[in-house]
Amino acid sequence: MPENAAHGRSGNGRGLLVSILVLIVLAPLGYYVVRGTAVALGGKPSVEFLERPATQDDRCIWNMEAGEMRLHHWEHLARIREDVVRFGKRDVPGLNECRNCHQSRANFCDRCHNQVSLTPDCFGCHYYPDNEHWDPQRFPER
Amino acid sequence: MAKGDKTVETADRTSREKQEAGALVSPPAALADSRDGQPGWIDPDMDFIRVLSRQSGDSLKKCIQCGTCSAICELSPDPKPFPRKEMAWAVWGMKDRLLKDPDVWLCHQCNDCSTRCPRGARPGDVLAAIRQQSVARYAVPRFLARWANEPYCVPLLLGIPIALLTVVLYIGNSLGVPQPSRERIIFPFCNKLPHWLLNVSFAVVGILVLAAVVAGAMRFWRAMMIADGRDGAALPAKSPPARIVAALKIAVPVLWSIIAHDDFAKCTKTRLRFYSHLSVLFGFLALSLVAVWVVTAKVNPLIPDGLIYPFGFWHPWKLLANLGGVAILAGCLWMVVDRVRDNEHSGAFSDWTLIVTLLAVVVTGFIAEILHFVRLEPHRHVAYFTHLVFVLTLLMYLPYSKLAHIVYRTTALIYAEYSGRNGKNTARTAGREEES
Amino acid sequence: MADKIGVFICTGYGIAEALDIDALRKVATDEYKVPFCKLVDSCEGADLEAIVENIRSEGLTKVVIAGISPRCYSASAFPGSVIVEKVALREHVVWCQPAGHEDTQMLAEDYLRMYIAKVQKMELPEPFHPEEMIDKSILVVGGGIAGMTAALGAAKAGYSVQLVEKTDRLGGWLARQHKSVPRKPPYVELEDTGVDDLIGQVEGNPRINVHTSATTSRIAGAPGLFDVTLESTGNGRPAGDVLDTFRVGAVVQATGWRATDPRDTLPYGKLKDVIRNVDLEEMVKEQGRITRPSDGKDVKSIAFIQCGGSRKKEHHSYCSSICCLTSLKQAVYLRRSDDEAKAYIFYEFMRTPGQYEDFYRSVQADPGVFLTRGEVTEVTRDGDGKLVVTARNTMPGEQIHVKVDLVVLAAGMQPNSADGEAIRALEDARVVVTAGESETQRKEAAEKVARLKRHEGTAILNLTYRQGPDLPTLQYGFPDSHFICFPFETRRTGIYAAGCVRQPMDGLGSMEDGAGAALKAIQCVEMISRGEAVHPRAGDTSYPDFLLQRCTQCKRCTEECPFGVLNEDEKGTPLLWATRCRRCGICLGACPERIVSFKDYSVSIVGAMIKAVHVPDEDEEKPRVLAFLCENDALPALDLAGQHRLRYNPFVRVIPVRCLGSVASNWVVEAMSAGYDGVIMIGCKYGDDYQCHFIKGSELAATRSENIGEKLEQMAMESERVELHQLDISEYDRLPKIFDDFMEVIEEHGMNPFKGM
Amino acid sequence: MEIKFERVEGTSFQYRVALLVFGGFALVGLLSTLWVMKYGIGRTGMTNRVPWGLQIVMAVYYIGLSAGSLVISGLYGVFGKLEYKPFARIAVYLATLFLIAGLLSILTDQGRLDRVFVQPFVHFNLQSMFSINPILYNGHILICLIYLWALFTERKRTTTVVATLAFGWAFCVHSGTGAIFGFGARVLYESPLLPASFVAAAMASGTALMIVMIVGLFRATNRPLDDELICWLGRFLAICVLVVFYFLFVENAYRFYVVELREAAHYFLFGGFHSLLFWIGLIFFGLVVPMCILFNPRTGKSIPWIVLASSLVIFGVLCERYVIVVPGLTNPPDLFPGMEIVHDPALVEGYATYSISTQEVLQALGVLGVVGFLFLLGLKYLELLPTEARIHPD
Amino acid sequence: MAGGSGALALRLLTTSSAGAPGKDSPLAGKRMGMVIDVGKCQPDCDKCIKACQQENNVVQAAAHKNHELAVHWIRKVTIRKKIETDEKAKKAEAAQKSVILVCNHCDNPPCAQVCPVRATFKREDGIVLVDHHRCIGCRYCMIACPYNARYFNFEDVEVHEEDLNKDRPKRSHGVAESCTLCAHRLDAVDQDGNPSPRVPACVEACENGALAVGDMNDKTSTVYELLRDYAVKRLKEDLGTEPKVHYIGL
Repeated sequence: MPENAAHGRSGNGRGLLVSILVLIVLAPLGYYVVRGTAVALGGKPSVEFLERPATQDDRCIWNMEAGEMRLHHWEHLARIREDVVRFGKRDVPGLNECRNCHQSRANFCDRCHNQVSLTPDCFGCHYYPDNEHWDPQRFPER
Repeated sequence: MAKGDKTVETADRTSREKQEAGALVSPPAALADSRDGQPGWIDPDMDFIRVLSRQSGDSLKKCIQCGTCSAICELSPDPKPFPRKEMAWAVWGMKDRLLKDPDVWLCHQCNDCSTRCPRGARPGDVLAAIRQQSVARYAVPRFLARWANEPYCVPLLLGIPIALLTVVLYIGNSLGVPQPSRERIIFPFCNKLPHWLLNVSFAVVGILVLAAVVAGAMRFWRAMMIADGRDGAALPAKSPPARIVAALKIAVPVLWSIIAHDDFAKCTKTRLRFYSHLSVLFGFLALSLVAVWVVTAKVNPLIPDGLIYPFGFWHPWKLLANLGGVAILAGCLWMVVDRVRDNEHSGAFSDWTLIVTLLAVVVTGFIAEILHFVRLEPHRHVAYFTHLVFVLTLLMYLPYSKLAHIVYRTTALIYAEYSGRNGKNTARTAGREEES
Repeated sequence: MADKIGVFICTGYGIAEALDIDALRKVATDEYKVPFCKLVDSCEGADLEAIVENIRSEGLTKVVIAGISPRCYSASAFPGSVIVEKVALREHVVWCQPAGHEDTQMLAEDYLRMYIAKVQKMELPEPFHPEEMIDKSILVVGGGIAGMTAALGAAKAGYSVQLVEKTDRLGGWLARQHKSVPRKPPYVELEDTGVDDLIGQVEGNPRINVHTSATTSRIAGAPGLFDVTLESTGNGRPAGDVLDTFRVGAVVQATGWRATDPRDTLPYGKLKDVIRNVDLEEMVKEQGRITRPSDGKDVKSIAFIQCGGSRKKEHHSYCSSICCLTSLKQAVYLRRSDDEAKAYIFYEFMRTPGQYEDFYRSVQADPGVFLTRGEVTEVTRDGDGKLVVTARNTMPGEQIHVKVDLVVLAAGMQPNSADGEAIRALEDARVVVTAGESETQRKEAAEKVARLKRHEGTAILNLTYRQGPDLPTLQYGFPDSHFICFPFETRRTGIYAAGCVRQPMDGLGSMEDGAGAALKAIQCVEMISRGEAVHPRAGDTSYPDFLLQRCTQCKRCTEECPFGVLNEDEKGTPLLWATRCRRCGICLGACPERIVSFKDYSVSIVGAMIKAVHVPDEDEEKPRVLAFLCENDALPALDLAGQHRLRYNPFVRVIPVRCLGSVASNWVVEAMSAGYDGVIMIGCKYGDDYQCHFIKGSELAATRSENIGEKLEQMAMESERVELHQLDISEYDRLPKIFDDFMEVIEEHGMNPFKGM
Repeated sequence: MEIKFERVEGTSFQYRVALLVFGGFALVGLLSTLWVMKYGIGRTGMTNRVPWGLQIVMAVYYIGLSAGSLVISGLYGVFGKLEYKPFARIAVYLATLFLIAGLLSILTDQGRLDRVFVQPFVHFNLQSMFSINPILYNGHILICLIYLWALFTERKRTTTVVATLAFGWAFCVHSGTGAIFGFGARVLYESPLLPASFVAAAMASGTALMIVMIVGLFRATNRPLDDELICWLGRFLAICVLVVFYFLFVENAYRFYVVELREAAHYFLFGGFHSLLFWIGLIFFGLVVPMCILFNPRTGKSIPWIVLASSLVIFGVLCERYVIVVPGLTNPPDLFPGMEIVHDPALVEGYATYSISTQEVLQALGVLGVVGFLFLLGLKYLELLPTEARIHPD
Repeated sequence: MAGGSGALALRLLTTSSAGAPGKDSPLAGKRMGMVIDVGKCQPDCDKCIKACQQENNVVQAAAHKNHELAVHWIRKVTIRKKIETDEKAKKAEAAQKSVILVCNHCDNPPCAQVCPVRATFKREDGIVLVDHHRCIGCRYCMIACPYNARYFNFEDVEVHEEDLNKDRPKRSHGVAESCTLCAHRLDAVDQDGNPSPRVPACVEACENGALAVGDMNDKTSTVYELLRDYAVKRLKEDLGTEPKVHYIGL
């Protein structure tokens, strides 16, 4: 049909380039289609729930709701840090105290951080047990 | 199609036949009134001319109709000298004729004509101004389009999204971050913003914009139909499925040629315009896709286990978004260079606003991203807010700013294909046969 | 006193190398027994002074210098009391012939002979002085801008001027304009016409004598001796009264133009709201605003139709050069009056000569001015009283209709001139109608009368020339002149055309024209007062001398003189007005009785030259061709041919003539009987766009050469042995071919049988 | 006088090669810097005793080299020797590049490169030269850019204004650089003379660099150049060198004179490798020989000699920078006056040592590569070089 | 909204600007100092050093490939009178002293003065600390310190998990550090947040009581008494850095 003849021009290198670009743009979609179908076919979702502390109540020692913790923990940590380092106030529990409940850094910290490609350099200096193996049953979904 | 259109169209056709007969019309008393706007009856719209001149078309009056532009223009079809006739119409302030003319949208302003014009009439820029006008004509609501072309409206235009976002955030905060812990935003890009509310509001705006776009496109299409004197349903096939097939047959190749920049590739002045526009276009596509994905995450069946936001740096979407950002950045920068280099073509207001807005979007975006990874408080919040402001600006004014060319050019090209403008009478002849 | 002839032979310029100088010298000394012959190294600088010195010391009265072309000497190189003839050995022999060849030598010798023979017969001309005193005042007819400028110019140069204006006030069209198109950079803002100032100057000038409401009812006499009679046009004093009579030396005709009446499909005159640009101009001038003639309402939109009634095949097909500007200007009037007003301009060609282009651009930039090329097919009145202009092939559309309040036709210019010859022809025809011999004659005459009727009573200058009361016109009623070389010259010596009567032009152009014409007029009176000819033979003091005893009243001279020099008495004997004469010698060529002669140019002189040439015998296979070359273009062309070292046939013997029209037919006959094998005449182009410096000369020659051909047939010789060619000075490269072709013709006809008889 | 400026075609083989070489340097430098970022700067030759090394030396050296623009702009801007205007562009461009180089060197020297882009922008300490100098340097770069813009757009007034500003600012820059050490609490550092002598050395090296560059470029692109101009610069260079010499003399004389500094001075002058650099590199080749060349009426007039002298000065000043930075650190503080340290776990024998590691060299090369690369690009894409430089243009 | 984030930013910035005392600062009015009795210090004893390394995760010099890269928060140098001739050597042997060197926590710390990002700062109680979260590793402080008391982490040194003090951070590469006078011990608190200070590790470890650390303003503290009873010396007093580490019998 004549249009095709007209647009047959784009069968050259330009056409190739453009097709490649289109593919690039659509690639992530494909990725999701694949993953989505995989999950639909009963594959295990790639993102599990985070480790819940061993303690019973779901209140953190900072007396904060989990959601807010997620959103703001590093700010609290930063503030505490300033107090400790600069003003010698050690009455507030800090990073060290976190690991009393959340025993696995891999599952408590790194999981999210990796998800969003953030590498806070706390653990370059501060000790945090890094035991990979943990058992979801111990921390039932909620 | 409405009956009114039919009547007009018939009257129109009669007069056209008269002309074709070439007989000197003894001024038909019948037509004496309400014949303005009909072919042949000219009442120049001087305000239109003034508006064009105020925008990039300040040189239009210099045209002496030598036709150099048509000789040079790669897109000029043989039967109708383009852009010469558009220039003539512009000089004669034939607003209706121009705004109903799909051809003005064929031009992608390679400015070959402008550089070669012996009288410096710069047809390319004039056409740009005309396009801006036809956007203003068909956009819904019109006043926004009017504002979008007025420099002194810029504060207002920027103010609206700022106000909107501020309200959204205020509401969001009073509704109270933290969000329900079910929320899968585990580590918000900017935790000062209620993302669920942002998503909702952006989605709403997006839908409104879409509606406006569709409405505008339909107005435009109808206008072109009337101008050509054919009723709306002049597709060869009658049965709905067949119609759809026919429509696709027309639309798909056009869309492809747009994507593939067939016309840009013809531009002889500078090859790089092709690349700049290509990269900007694809960057834009990529980013919009990502945005849509994020905003519609909640209702997206492809995300069974919820969206995790923000994406990690190596997440496919994130990669795509960054690539897109870079593409737009590079493309826009080149465009700027191009315009600055070409000293007599400084570029129109609408032109610059679009480029600047795009640049602002990507630059603020990148800044926000960097600050996000650096976790620099509070700068990243401010940056992200500004970024959102510009994104919203871009989105809100899509149907009115120069960005509207996405819609109107596509419509025009499809129409041209459909009406067999380029001499290829595909659908048109078929339609005629149907009529007879 | 006895003539003493001297010959100088130049040996420079490669002449000595190419020729046998001694042989050449012998020609002078032995053949012609020239008392004084001398070799010189060159003909310039010191050598030239030496020559002049020799002339003085030797007391020579006639001199032949065989060296370089006459055109290489300055006019004042030699004392006026001596006849000096120059032989262009360099240009015509050495440069265009092989060196040392015997034919070359023969050519050179022949030239020397010819010129020695020529000077032997020549006499020193003495300038013509009429018995009456030459009057140096100048008459300017027409008080428009051109006329006023001319008058002012002449007056400032110290000549008294008579300025005659038909209407009751000076100013002409300029005075009727509201504003003038911009005349100085940046050519954007309209200007005041400045006419009042000009009028003031004219009227204030003591040397200018202004006659308004007057026409020239009679101009008798000749340059320097024009007797002018002024008549009233009827306002103030009754029409026909003689207002004044006086004598002037020269006349400037600046009678300007009148607007055409558009007569074609456009309903000018039928619809009141269709007017001409001149009408609009006056309207604005009077009431300061533009209104509709029909209902007096203010006009909001005007359609200007360019070339309204002009540029049409059938009539008035020339461009009037200011209509476009005027329409642009009037569009500006409209736009100034109202910012919403619209001015449409339909044009065929938009012509804005010179710097006015900038004005055009500035108007074009106005958003309210709409220009388009296109053909207005009709203008009709619409229901609401507005006009609908329908145009075809416009740029905005195939066929467009525009509603306007007013339609302005750009009426073209028509010169205010009269075709003198036509008028004369009319009178003659009338005579024939009454007293024609045969019926057919009378019928033809009647038809002629009918055809020429429109010329009746159009006379303006009312000259008392036999050839008619006004200047002969060339085309469209514009007087005959050359638009580049001598724009102001007409075919009436001492009468100069200026301004739009000469050619359509704008105000600035008219002013230049006026000044130019004034200068020509001054030149004229000055030269004739010295007894010299005016252009093109400026400074020539000879003039034709009629041996009237032998005149047969054949009237050929009076008929053929292009400048109306010769009136005739009732018997038909020619009466010479010498100051009208341009010394072209056409009368000489015309006269069958050979009674016309100049002191330095006559039948016998040229005859002598013809005979001077040595014609070889038939068996020598060396044909001879005589070539008459017009001095104005052909001869310079020959020089150029030499300068470009073009080779041409060595058997050609060239004789320069004042104009081909001055070639007497019996010269050809003589040549033939003298054994030449052919005669070739080369002159200026003739026809509609002729180049002949004497208008008709070459054309006449052409017609005459035909009956010369007949003469040859009578002599039992082929008429092809005579050829006439038209040559433009820039076509010198054609000369060799012309000669060679002619030689071939000769060869196929064989040698002249009269050789050696 | 009308000066025309032209790009170089940049198509010659040499140009391409140079571009490649510098690009390679830059790449290598980048890689090594990444390496350092990952593993810490332990890969360098620096130690707890000698915490500053080659990078700092190069930094201050580069900053010094940037003084060329100061000289040139001073010459025509402040002292009104207009015949030097043709060199303004190239001078300012070079200055910009070398300032960037200085910053890069300092940057690559930081222990936590990742934080450098955040913390200094959040926390200032205006008591610290390290907080002040970046402001000075960046400010100078900014001024230079404006200056370039003014030069390229031929804005006469702006140029003069900016030239004067740059002139003054440059003084602050070099004094500030000197102050880093001058106000540091080390025996061989703290001396109020240091800023001043830094300015002097900077002008010397800057002028020398300009001479070499101008002559080299003009020869390479064969453009007419009046020797007169270069000779004059040569004389100016000689003066600068003299001043540097004078400062060095005063400083060391003082150290020798004051009793408690005598030991340090002795260490400085005769204490090992650095003293070798000092005597041979700096004093002999860097100062004496050039002065001999430049003050000698014959060689002082010949371009090749002047260029030689300049190159020597450039080298000498490098040595000077080194002998300022390193010995001051290797010479340990005398904690117990009158006592001697028999054993110190942190320090085996009395004086610390510093040996340049390949790591640092690569980084230094990298910086040089960046500068060179940008410079070549500039030559090709900016109209830096005048078509000719004449005192009396015909 | 931006206002909201701005407000938080303000809070963060104010809290992070050094020197400004918190309202209920536990450090107010204190002036920490150290006294070292050179006489009591046994030459062959390095308990304090070991203790410090154990407490603060300072890596032993042995662990470093290049001993010049080793970090010594506290170190012990042996000094003696300068001797001109050999035969006096014997006498001089006896005169050998071993001196403990730590950061002097000067009152006018040059290190803090030159730090471009205020990572090194003087606490309200006079202890000079390095904020390792902020240090960019420019090492200007090391240049400025007249006592060579500052050290730099040229590279990451791994401390084996078993001999790691899990409550104390180690330092990553690229930051400077020095003796903190065990500030964490000095301002330790108990469960209810009441202060329960402990002496620094070195002091705790020294069996000869050669070291004492305390508040010089607190009349009850050992330091106060020692300073009152003994004549003390400080290193390079002429520099006017006002060190707060005092030596008895140097």
